[in-house]
Amino acid sequence: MDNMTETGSQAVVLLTIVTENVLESRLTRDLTSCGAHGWTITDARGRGPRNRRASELEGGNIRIETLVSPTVASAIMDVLAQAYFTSYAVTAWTTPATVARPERYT
Amino acid sequence: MDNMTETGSQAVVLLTIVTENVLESRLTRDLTSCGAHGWTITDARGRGPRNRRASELEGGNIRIETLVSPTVASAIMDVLAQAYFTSYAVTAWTTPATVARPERYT
Amino acid sequence: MDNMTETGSQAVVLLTIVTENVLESRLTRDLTSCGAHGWTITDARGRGPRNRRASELEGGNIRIETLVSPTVASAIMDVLAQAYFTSYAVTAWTTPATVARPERYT
Amino acid sequence: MDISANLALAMGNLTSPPVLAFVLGLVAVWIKADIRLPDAAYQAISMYLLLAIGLKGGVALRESDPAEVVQPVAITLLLGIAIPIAAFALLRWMTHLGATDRGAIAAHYGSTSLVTFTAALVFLEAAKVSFEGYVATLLTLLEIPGIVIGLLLARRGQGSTASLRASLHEVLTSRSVLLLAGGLLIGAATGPSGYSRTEPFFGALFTGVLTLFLLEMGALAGRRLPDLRTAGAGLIAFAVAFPVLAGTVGVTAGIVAGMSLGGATVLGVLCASASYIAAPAAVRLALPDANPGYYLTASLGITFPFNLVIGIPLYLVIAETLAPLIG
Amino acid sequence: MDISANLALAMGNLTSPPVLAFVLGLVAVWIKADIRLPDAAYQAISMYLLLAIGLKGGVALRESDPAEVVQPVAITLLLGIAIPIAAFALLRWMTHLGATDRGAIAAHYGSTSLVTFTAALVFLEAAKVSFEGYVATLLTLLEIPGIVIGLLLARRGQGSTASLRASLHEVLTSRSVLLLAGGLLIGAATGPSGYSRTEPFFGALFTGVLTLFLLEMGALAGRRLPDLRTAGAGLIAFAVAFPVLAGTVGVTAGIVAGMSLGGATVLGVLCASASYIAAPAAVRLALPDANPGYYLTASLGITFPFNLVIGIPLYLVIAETLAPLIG
Amino acid sequence: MDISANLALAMGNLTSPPVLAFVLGLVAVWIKADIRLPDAAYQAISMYLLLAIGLKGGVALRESDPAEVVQPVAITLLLGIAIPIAAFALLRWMTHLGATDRGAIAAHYGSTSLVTFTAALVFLEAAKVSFEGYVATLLTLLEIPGIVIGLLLARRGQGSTASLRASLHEVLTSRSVLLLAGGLLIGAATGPSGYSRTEPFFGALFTGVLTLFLLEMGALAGRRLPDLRTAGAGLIAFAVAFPVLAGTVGVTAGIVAGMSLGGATVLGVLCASASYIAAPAAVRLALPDANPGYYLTASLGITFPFNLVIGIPLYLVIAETLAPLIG
Ligand SMILES: Nc1ncnc2c1ncn2[C@@H]1O[C@H](COP(=O)(O)O)[C@@H](O)[C@H]1O
Ligand SMILES: Nc1ncnc2c1ncn2[C@@H]1O[C@H](COP(=O)(O)O)[C@@H](O)[C@H]1O
Ligand SMILES: Nc1ncnc2c1ncn2[C@@H]1O[C@H](COP(=O)(O)O)[C@@H](O)[C@H]1O
Ligand code: NA
Ligand code: NA
Ligand code: NA
Repeated sequence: MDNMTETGSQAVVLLTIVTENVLESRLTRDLTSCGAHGWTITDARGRGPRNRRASELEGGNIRIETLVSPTVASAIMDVLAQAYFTSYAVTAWTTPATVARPERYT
Repeated sequence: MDNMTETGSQAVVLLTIVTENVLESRLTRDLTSCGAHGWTITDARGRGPRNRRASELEGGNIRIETLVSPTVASAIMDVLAQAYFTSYAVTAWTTPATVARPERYT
Repeated sequence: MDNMTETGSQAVVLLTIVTENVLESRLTRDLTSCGAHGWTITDARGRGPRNRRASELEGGNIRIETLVSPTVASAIMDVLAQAYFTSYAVTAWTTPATVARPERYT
Repeated sequence: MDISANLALAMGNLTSPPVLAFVLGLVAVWIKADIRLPDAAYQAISMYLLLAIGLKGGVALRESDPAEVVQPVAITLLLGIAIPIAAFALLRWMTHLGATDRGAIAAHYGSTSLVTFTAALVFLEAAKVSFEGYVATLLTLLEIPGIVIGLLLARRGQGSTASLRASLHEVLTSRSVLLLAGGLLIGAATGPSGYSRTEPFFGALFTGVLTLFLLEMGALAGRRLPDLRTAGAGLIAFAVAFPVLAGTVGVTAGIVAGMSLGGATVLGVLCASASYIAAPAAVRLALPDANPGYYLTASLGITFPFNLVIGIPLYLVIAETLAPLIG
Repeated sequence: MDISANLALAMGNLTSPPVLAFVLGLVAVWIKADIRLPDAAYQAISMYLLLAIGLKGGVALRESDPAEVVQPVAITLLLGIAIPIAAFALLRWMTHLGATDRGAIAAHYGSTSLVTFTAALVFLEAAKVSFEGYVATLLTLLEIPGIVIGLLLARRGQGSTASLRASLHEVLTSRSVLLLAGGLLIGAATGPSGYSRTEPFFGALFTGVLTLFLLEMGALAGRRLPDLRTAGAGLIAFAVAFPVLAGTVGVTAGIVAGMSLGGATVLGVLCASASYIAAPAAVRLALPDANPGYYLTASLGITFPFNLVIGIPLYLVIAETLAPLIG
Repeated sequence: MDISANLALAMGNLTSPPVLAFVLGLVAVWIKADIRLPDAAYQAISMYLLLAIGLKGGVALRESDPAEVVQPVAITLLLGIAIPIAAFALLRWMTHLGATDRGAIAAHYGSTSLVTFTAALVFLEAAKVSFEGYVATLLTLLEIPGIVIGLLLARRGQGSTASLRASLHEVLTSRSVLLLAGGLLIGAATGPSGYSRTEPFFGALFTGVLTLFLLEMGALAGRRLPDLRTAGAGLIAFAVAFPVLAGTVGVTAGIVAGMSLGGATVLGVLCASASYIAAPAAVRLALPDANPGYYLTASLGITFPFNLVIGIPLYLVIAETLAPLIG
């Protein structure tokens, strides 16, 4: 496990965003412009306190995971709060993560 | 990241449950009655130490994530232990999480 | 939540690996031989800093989660570093996790 | 006008497999049964329907006399602009909704519904009423302008148009537009001989596949019905009255443009039907604050079943009634 | 009774594409090859098969003389109650299993198998043996009661019936019941003329689609075979003997009820076959402590292939033998 | 040799629905539109195509005179060994790639492409040129050896063969091999009478389903085009020249082996086309350091469209030209 850094200067967090699938391309554009170097998407479905949206017609939610530096995570959260939270179904959280080859993600 | 609380009075944990897909509606009913306000489901497949079930015929597992307060997580865990662990294929774990807009989940 | 151990002698971590789907059977064999007793797989798609692979033709990535002891996690990470990192698209990270019935996973 | 013949038509429509499958989907939601198609199958089938309609329309377009097509095309484009404006205005009068919600609804009613169109073709074929092959061209033409106008109406006076432009790009390059337009071009290029080898797939299976698809649409519409309570009486009235109005205008326009009875009926159906594939996605992106509880409930929960069950035969009756008066 | 004709029948069955595809699926599992359909395709195809069977049956039901249908329906309902009870009793005698496992197995054998039924229709059509159109009605009727009786037998003397009631609701509103019953109603409502337009999809494609589906079923059955070791000789014997017994009873009942040779054969197949779609899900929910290693291995790993390869032609031979004695 | 007839052939190919759908897929990628089939539909359709080709070929094989089949089979196996070796050598001369990348590419060109083969059959049927039914057997035979030789060439002199053996096992038990070979066996066992009942599904729908599939292939090929920049002129030249070369060799071999005009054309197509289903997966596992930017771009981005649009009619013209000289 030599190639894994503990939380330090190169710390990485795992940011997970669950949202309406119609937002996929718009949101990944935003991730890139905030400084994320990659992401992983799975198709999902769900229920939440808000639950008002149209994308059900097209099959549900997406769940995006991105390993980023805390600064980038914070920038993405700001974008979410500004451009998505009021109008779209979004749930977002971060988890601490220890990642192999952290230089790829920060 | 102003709109994210650190682990405090409104702390949220991420509870993940992997189980047989025939249990979907029953389990989400139980989540609601334990106090969860939402969840996200993805279809999954897997292998485990138990590995005895019928749902393979219908295509595998589901993976349910729910952001809840530690108290609710504990209540759900109790239900799992009581009503699911002995008879069904279930794996469940919690991860610490920092969530945007925590008031939506607790 | 009596049936959940805090991080102690039986500590469990959640190791997540995102990689090309053509590696599924090879990688699960490696997981078993490193001492993992189970895993959960979901189909995924993604973008990363490397982004050179053929499996796109066959539909993308897989996302493998395995709850294991830190020792097993470390062994798996070593195998990944040795046999996968240079040639394949792989992202891997660990998250702390508190699991019900930890004896099933260690 | 022969009333008993019209009744027979309506009954034939009501007992056709696609309409009955739609009802089965509604019933399934009602008794809380899960009858939905897997998402991948739903996507694949809608791609099939779009391509099949496009292909068939393209083959027919190639066989058409260009002179004969010009007028219907021009009038369709006009209707594509007029209908959403009319809807927007009427909604102000009939409901208390704000400009955003009214624009969102106008975008849906200004565009058109592939499945309703398809059901109309199946109905006319079963009723042995012929129609012009180029109607699929009209469908394609009518899909986009209404959405654009609706979005513009909703955003009049608002600043940013950046996300509007992005949304329009997404609409224009959406799968449904591409498959319909692409199918038309392929059909026109390959002609009847090329098409004939794909006919067992794109032609013969069509009604059966549509039946399966309408099962799913019934479930989708059924899930919208609980929202009727919050939609308000004005919106419900609009969702029934506007299709009849727009359908009558469409039928009239078709007759004026020299189309056959069947063709005018189809143009009526196109005008009367509201989009629930292209428009909702575009509206969700461009008008995030519009409430899907209004626009989806109206278009998918009310207008779609209304047209499927009552509207389609009604527009044929209207065409039969108006044709001798106008033609 | 002409032995060589029967041998020809059996061979014709063995070399039919659906049965061969089933064998290919078995072989694929054996050589560890991945030949499985994507889950969405599997779901979509089983919905297609259910709806197609229902539709065709409904059309035929409408054409049937009600008087002619009453007896077979009544006798089928009786069999739906008697068969699971017989299975439960026989299992006590042939195996060491407890009440829960025996009830679970009885639920499977009391219900019936869509795919076996379908293969039987394909076999009879190929063998040019006619049968009553309303047999799909009997399939629908036989699906539920057996499950209910099996669950009740397993739970006799146990307290809570709450989860039993929930399970029953899930069975009654399950996709397979809804599609079969819905298809029957649609078919009966639309009649031959409505159906004819969907026939290229629901009729002509049927055998081909079934072939693809049986490939998958072969793989599913193959994955069950390793469990044979733990199942025990008694259960294996049951899984072969019970279908023959129940099949003979079903054939006899069919002849007594005045059905044709083909119809009696189909009723025999319905009685002989075990459910592996509706029953496993219901049993998993209502009897979580029953071991799928028993009920799935018996129904899917043994009885299903047995019926497909040997049972179906055998029940026809039995019908041919018994008809002159009884009729 | 009638030039205008050949031009007509080429135009007929260019305006066939499958080829036009391929172009539509390319265009969709170009304008950044999402036109892709859901993954499950893609998988299900490719299983359908493989099984359908296998079945039809098996039925034809059964009807063939064994003596007539021996020579083409032997010569196909020879070509399966010679072509990847030739590709490997030629690549050394035409490009600067290392042994690993050249072996990877050789594995692709040594194997063959189901979809190109299928498009060739559709083309020949439309052009009313007959061919031997057993060509599907040749397809199956040609799929594996090329991959094996390519992998061996890439690994000459390298130590471990363990992962090579594992990769070979994965190739031999891959879904495409199993479905093709299984389909052949089923077809041969069931014969024309058994097949006829599945013909509406596996036969009549074939061209239509292929059209839908080529839409997706167009999108996949289009996504490879940006890599052309890094591929280098040598590789691009190879990806066009090698198919013509291998195609001519294949056509010649077919004529020498006594095949008809159509049959020789198909053998040419098999030799000229490069795998993009079985080979990429095998190469990715066995030669992880080979760059998909080379092997996929060449096989899927250049050779596949080249064959589809130009190659297929070209090989027929070559066959027509060479037949009188050799035969
Ligand atoms: N408590 C929760 N835990 C996990 N996922 C959630 C939770 N609440 C909402 N979600 C997910 O976030 C999506 C949007 O939620 P909402 O904005 O409330 O509609 C839902 O569809 C769920 O997939
Ligand atoms: N160690 C593990 N890590 C991750 N997922 C697991 C693990 N063990 C079991 N699972 C998941 O939990 C499901 C049920 O496990 P089991 O109850 O042992 O059959 C499996 O199908 C896996 O999806
Ligand atoms: N920063 C990241 N966060 C989450 N997933 C990632 C990240 N970078 C790469 N991935 C995933 O890992 C896969 C392989 O990455 P790569 O090796 O860079 O091609 C990608 O396809 C993504 O699914
Ligand atoms: Na309209
Ligand atoms: Na039975
Ligand atoms: Na080749």
